[in-house]
Amino acid sequence: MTAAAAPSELPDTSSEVPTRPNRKALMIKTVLCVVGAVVLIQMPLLMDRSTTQRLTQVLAIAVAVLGLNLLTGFNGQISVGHSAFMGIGAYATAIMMARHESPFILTMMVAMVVAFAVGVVVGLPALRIRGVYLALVTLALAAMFPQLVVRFSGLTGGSTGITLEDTQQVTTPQPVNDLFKSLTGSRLLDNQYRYYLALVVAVVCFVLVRNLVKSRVGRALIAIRDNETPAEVLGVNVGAYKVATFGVSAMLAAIGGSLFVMNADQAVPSEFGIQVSIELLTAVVVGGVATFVGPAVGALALVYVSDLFPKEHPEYAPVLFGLTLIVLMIISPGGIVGLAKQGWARLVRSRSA
Amino acid sequence: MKSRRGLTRLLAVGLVGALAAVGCANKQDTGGSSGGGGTGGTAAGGGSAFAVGTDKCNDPAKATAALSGNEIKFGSSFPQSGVLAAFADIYKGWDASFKAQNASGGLNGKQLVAITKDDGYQPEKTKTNVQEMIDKDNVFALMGVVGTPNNLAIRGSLNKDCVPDLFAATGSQLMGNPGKYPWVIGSLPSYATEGAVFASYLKQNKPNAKVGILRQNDDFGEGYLDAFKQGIEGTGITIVGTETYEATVTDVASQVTKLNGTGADTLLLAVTTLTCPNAIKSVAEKQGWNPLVYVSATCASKTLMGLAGDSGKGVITGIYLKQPADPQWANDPAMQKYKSTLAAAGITDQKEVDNTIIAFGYTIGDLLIQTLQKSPNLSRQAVMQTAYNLKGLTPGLVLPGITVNTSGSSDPYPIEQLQIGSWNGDFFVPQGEMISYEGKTSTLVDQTKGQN
Amino acid sequence: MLWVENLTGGYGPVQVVQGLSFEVAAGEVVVILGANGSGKTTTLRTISGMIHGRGTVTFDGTSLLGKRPDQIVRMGIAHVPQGRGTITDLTVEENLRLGAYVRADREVEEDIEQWCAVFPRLGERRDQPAGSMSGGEQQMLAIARALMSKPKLLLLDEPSLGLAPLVTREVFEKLESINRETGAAVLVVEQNAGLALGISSRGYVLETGQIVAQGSSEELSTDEAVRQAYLGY
Amino acid sequence: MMVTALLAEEVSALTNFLQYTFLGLQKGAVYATIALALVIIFRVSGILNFAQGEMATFSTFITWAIWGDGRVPIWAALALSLVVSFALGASIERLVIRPVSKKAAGNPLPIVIATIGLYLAFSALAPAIWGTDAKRFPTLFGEGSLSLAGASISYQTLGTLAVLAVVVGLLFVLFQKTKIGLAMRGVASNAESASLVGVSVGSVLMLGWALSSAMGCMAGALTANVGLNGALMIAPLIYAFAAATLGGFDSPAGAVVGGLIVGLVAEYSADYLAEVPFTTITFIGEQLRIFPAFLLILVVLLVRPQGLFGKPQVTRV
Repeated sequence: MTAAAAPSELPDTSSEVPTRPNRKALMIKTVLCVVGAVVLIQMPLLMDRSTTQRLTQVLAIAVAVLGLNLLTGFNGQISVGHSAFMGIGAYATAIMMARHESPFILTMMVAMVVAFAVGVVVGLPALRIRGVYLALVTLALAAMFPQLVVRFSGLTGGSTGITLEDTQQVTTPQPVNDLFKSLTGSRLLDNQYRYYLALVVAVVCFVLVRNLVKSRVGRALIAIRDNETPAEVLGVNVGAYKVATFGVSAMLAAIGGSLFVMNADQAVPSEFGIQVSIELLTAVVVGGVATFVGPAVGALALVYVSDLFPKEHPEYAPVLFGLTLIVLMIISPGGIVGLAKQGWARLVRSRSA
Repeated sequence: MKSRRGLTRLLAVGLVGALAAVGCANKQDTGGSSGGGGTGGTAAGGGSAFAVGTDKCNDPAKATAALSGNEIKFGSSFPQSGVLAAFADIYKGWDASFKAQNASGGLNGKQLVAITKDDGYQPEKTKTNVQEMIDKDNVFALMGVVGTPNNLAIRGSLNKDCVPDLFAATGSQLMGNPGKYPWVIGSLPSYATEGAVFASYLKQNKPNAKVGILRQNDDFGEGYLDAFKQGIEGTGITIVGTETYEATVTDVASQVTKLNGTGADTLLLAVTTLTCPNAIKSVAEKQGWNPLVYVSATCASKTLMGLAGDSGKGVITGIYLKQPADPQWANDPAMQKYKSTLAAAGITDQKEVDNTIIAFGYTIGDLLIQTLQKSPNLSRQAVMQTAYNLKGLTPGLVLPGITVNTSGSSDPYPIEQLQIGSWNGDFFVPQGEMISYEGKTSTLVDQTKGQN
Repeated sequence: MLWVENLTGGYGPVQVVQGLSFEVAAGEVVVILGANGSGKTTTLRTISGMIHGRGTVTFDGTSLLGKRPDQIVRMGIAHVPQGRGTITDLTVEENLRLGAYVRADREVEEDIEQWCAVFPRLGERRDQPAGSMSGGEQQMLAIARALMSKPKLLLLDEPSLGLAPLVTREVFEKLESINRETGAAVLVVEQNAGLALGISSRGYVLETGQIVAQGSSEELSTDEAVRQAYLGY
Repeated sequence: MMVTALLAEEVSALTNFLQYTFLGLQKGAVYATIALALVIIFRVSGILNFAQGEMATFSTFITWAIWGDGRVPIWAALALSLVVSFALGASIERLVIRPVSKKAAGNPLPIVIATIGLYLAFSALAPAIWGTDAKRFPTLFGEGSLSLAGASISYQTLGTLAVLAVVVGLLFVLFQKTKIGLAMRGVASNAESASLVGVSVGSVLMLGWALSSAMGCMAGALTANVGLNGALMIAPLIYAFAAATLGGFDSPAGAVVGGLIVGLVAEYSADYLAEVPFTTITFIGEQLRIFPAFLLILVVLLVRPQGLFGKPQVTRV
């Protein structure tokens, strides 16, 4: 399943390159996809568990960023409140798993439904409130979420949060373990299982979003982003689309939150504050706005950015991160994917020449 | 910044180490005498030792294997960047004690090594850091990991890895649950102990106190409240008002205004960081109101009390460490050793030497070394078991009369004795006797709280 | 005075103007005729530094290319953009005052009085937000504001756009008298050839970014192609 | 007897009300100052400066460093720091914002991210340079307070309100009475037309950032007497965003009114709503102090999407 799905996620690095498709480019793409899929699948088997855990974290964040990218990148609505939707997903999962021993997938579905509903409600003002004002309404949501968690500490565990006990955590189901053992001869460790679970969820989300954006609906979203009035004239129900996009986007963020808790075994309010909203937005742009690979690249950058800076003076790491962001925006407002596209275009041109 | 909400809580954790103490008198006290905390020391003595089992471990053999090679590696994760980086100073303290030990031949011929990683106070990051240190760096144990949620984040997987998480830098009462999480032990006097100690003090000195409480709206503030309520049960002491504030805010003027309206003659300020001086100043601004003010021990640093200026004079708190800046201890052997240890580690700046966070780090460093020395062998299981069966240690800069005793689930907290001190503008002057809750803290704590 | 040779310019990779050459002498009124999309606006915007161009553009012997709009204004070129560009949040008087932004002399107040006299409507509405006025009034204001900088050359981008015929006529009459009285040269781009040729001495015809005809205004008025394309008879 | 008791209760309720009002106004004045700084940049360039708060914190550290625990009089230190902050704001526009805007070609997101980059950099810079322990910062107006109907109003509160009045006055003079102020308003309304009459838009934007930065420095100095550390402006910035939204993001007057309203509403709601609506249940209380302020904003925006004082306009972001 992952092997089949992964390739369709990758080729888009090049989808907007203004060169005619040629055989060589197609071949490079196919090779890249196959390599990518193999790498994604082999990763946890080759790496130690802290790396596996970080990669699972990347997948969780990538899904949330994917959601924000759908809203901001494709539909033009800036949200600084997605940490709250991620938090809703996280807490739905944490509460259900810790208090009711619910299976993870069920908690994720509940998270999706709740977040979609909240997303629609939050999206409603978008019918009337635009631009910067809407962004700031979502900021309010982000500011309030951790406070609400603390306010209802009976349910949420307050500021200490909820930590899953060993017995409540997501572990490799026996049949899966048996199957894996018969195939490879070794046990599938819990963190490896979690990685694959996150990978499957992420790939499904990416594929669905990609199909959505490539469809008639997606064209409507983009039309609304580029200019609402003509879109309306063309018969697009702008309001319904905007609100629904908000809901779907919130839902994806909540899935990210669920995966986050599955990986961290813990939900703490401080990990779903404004700062996280800002990080998600950063990941959208750093990866590449309105691209399909962008969210994954952005999430990867977010999780691994601290490794890029010298360890001797960790107190200066955020300074360097900030400056890096600025320099990236000066070099390539299209983010890392934008940068890669430029390189790719050059490569294809030189190869096919 | 991600952890703004946790910031003050973290500061709380770290600054407990900033307890300033001056012993002008009362050196005759020992752990046994107390105003109401019961007799200390007995719980720790005798009986069967607490055992740390290895049957839940992924690799039990690894947990019981004696350490080979010529070094003992300790890993630690704490915030090293941003606003919270002040707590990196804890590490400076225990690392200095490591260096001194290494200079004198190490421990059983092995050199002590510290490996640290920055987690920015994000529990998720702490977890990854810790796994990395266990898997890649092959650390023997964890030491001085900072933060309540951060230690909660790792304790579950440590049950399977069976790697000790020693003397976690948090005063959360949640750290004392060895029945379920035997691989984690805290280090600071818990907030609950402090709340109970203040109740004891009032019973003796102000039996009809009308108490107003200002507390941070989280488990830190709650720890004080619950224990204090228990402590005043059946006494003439009444709580006339309780106000809360959010950890993200330092200005509590309106809460203080409300407490002023309740007619309280005593205030329990379960606050931390910048809220300490601000609350103290707000109280002083109210004309005609001069309540007895107790601040959290996390406020007891020269930096924070200094910010309160003259308003801070007469404010009391619970203390347990000798303050390096205090001339009282100039000739004290423990203090001299502290100063020479820091100097040997290259820490000579007076501000750093006087920094009570470093003094706290030094004290838990010494506590760790003594624990290792007491351990029958250097296996993870043996060391962890030793940590939960400590008897009569007086590590680092603890005040005379304080001894570290632990005894598994019945007494999981290393330090449970405090003395009330009154701020004179430079340091806290001890008042009365050492108040001991030795072996009693676990009775103040509802371990099911916050544990789902 | 203004010398344009082989000018190429446009937005991004699209070159709207492709190798234009023309000139405007001091005190002269010159018209550039062209249909929508022929490159008229791009030409003016390139001259006033709003977009980058290549080729040669000199004003009194100094090259304009690469200079910022505000620097070009200081050299004596005022540009009344298409759609008038009045600053709608400011009052009429503030618009005029801002028009004198580049001047350092003390006669700004007198000039404001003068232009309010020339355009009596502006005088009546001095303290009203410019956005509250009619299209014709805003066009007058835009011209007056441009003149407040005491330009040697006035660039006008389709002053007739969106105005009623009577109002348009009034605008052109004012332009003619301004040219006469201040001696400022005027370069106007227009679709309304009749009025524009009426006040100009020379003209150019622009199609898809290139000059396809030029001559005196009389010659152009009688040119068959021009008549069919721009005069409608 | 009972009457006196009732009367006493009323008096004390009034006293409390006044007390909360003063506290709300003081906080509101700080929010208003930061909101003004946000609005100035937004008006001239359409940019939401997420780094406003952290820049202000950094400026306050500079003030603190110059002050040097009394080595230099605080007002002199502040004056010097205002100049430094002014220059800092101008350089940020020139070195960061302008290149990014040029490249972004109308897309607001890269600029948003650039301001987030600034936010990250400044938030870490001050603690990295000067250490993470809280610093003592003097009150600009001295300790002490006046008594009014039993409530105390501190010199700091009075001074903060006075500073806000002076800032508003100076801005009024700048915008309404000076040529450069006229140019700034021109750029805010129609940058292209302003450039066509000879206004250097770049210089105006630089000036806008410089002014905002200086105002942040002022706001920081008004707040830092609670103790200065890297977290100084995190909460005030959120409230300032709320204030600017409420007032209308393109209206300086709105920022001031919005700031004061948000300050008061946050104060009153925490103190009154905690007990009023449901007898035993604390509903809003301290935890959700920010909630009523944002609820108010939502309601206002639904009625007037452009904020109280804002002009209806096309979408900018």
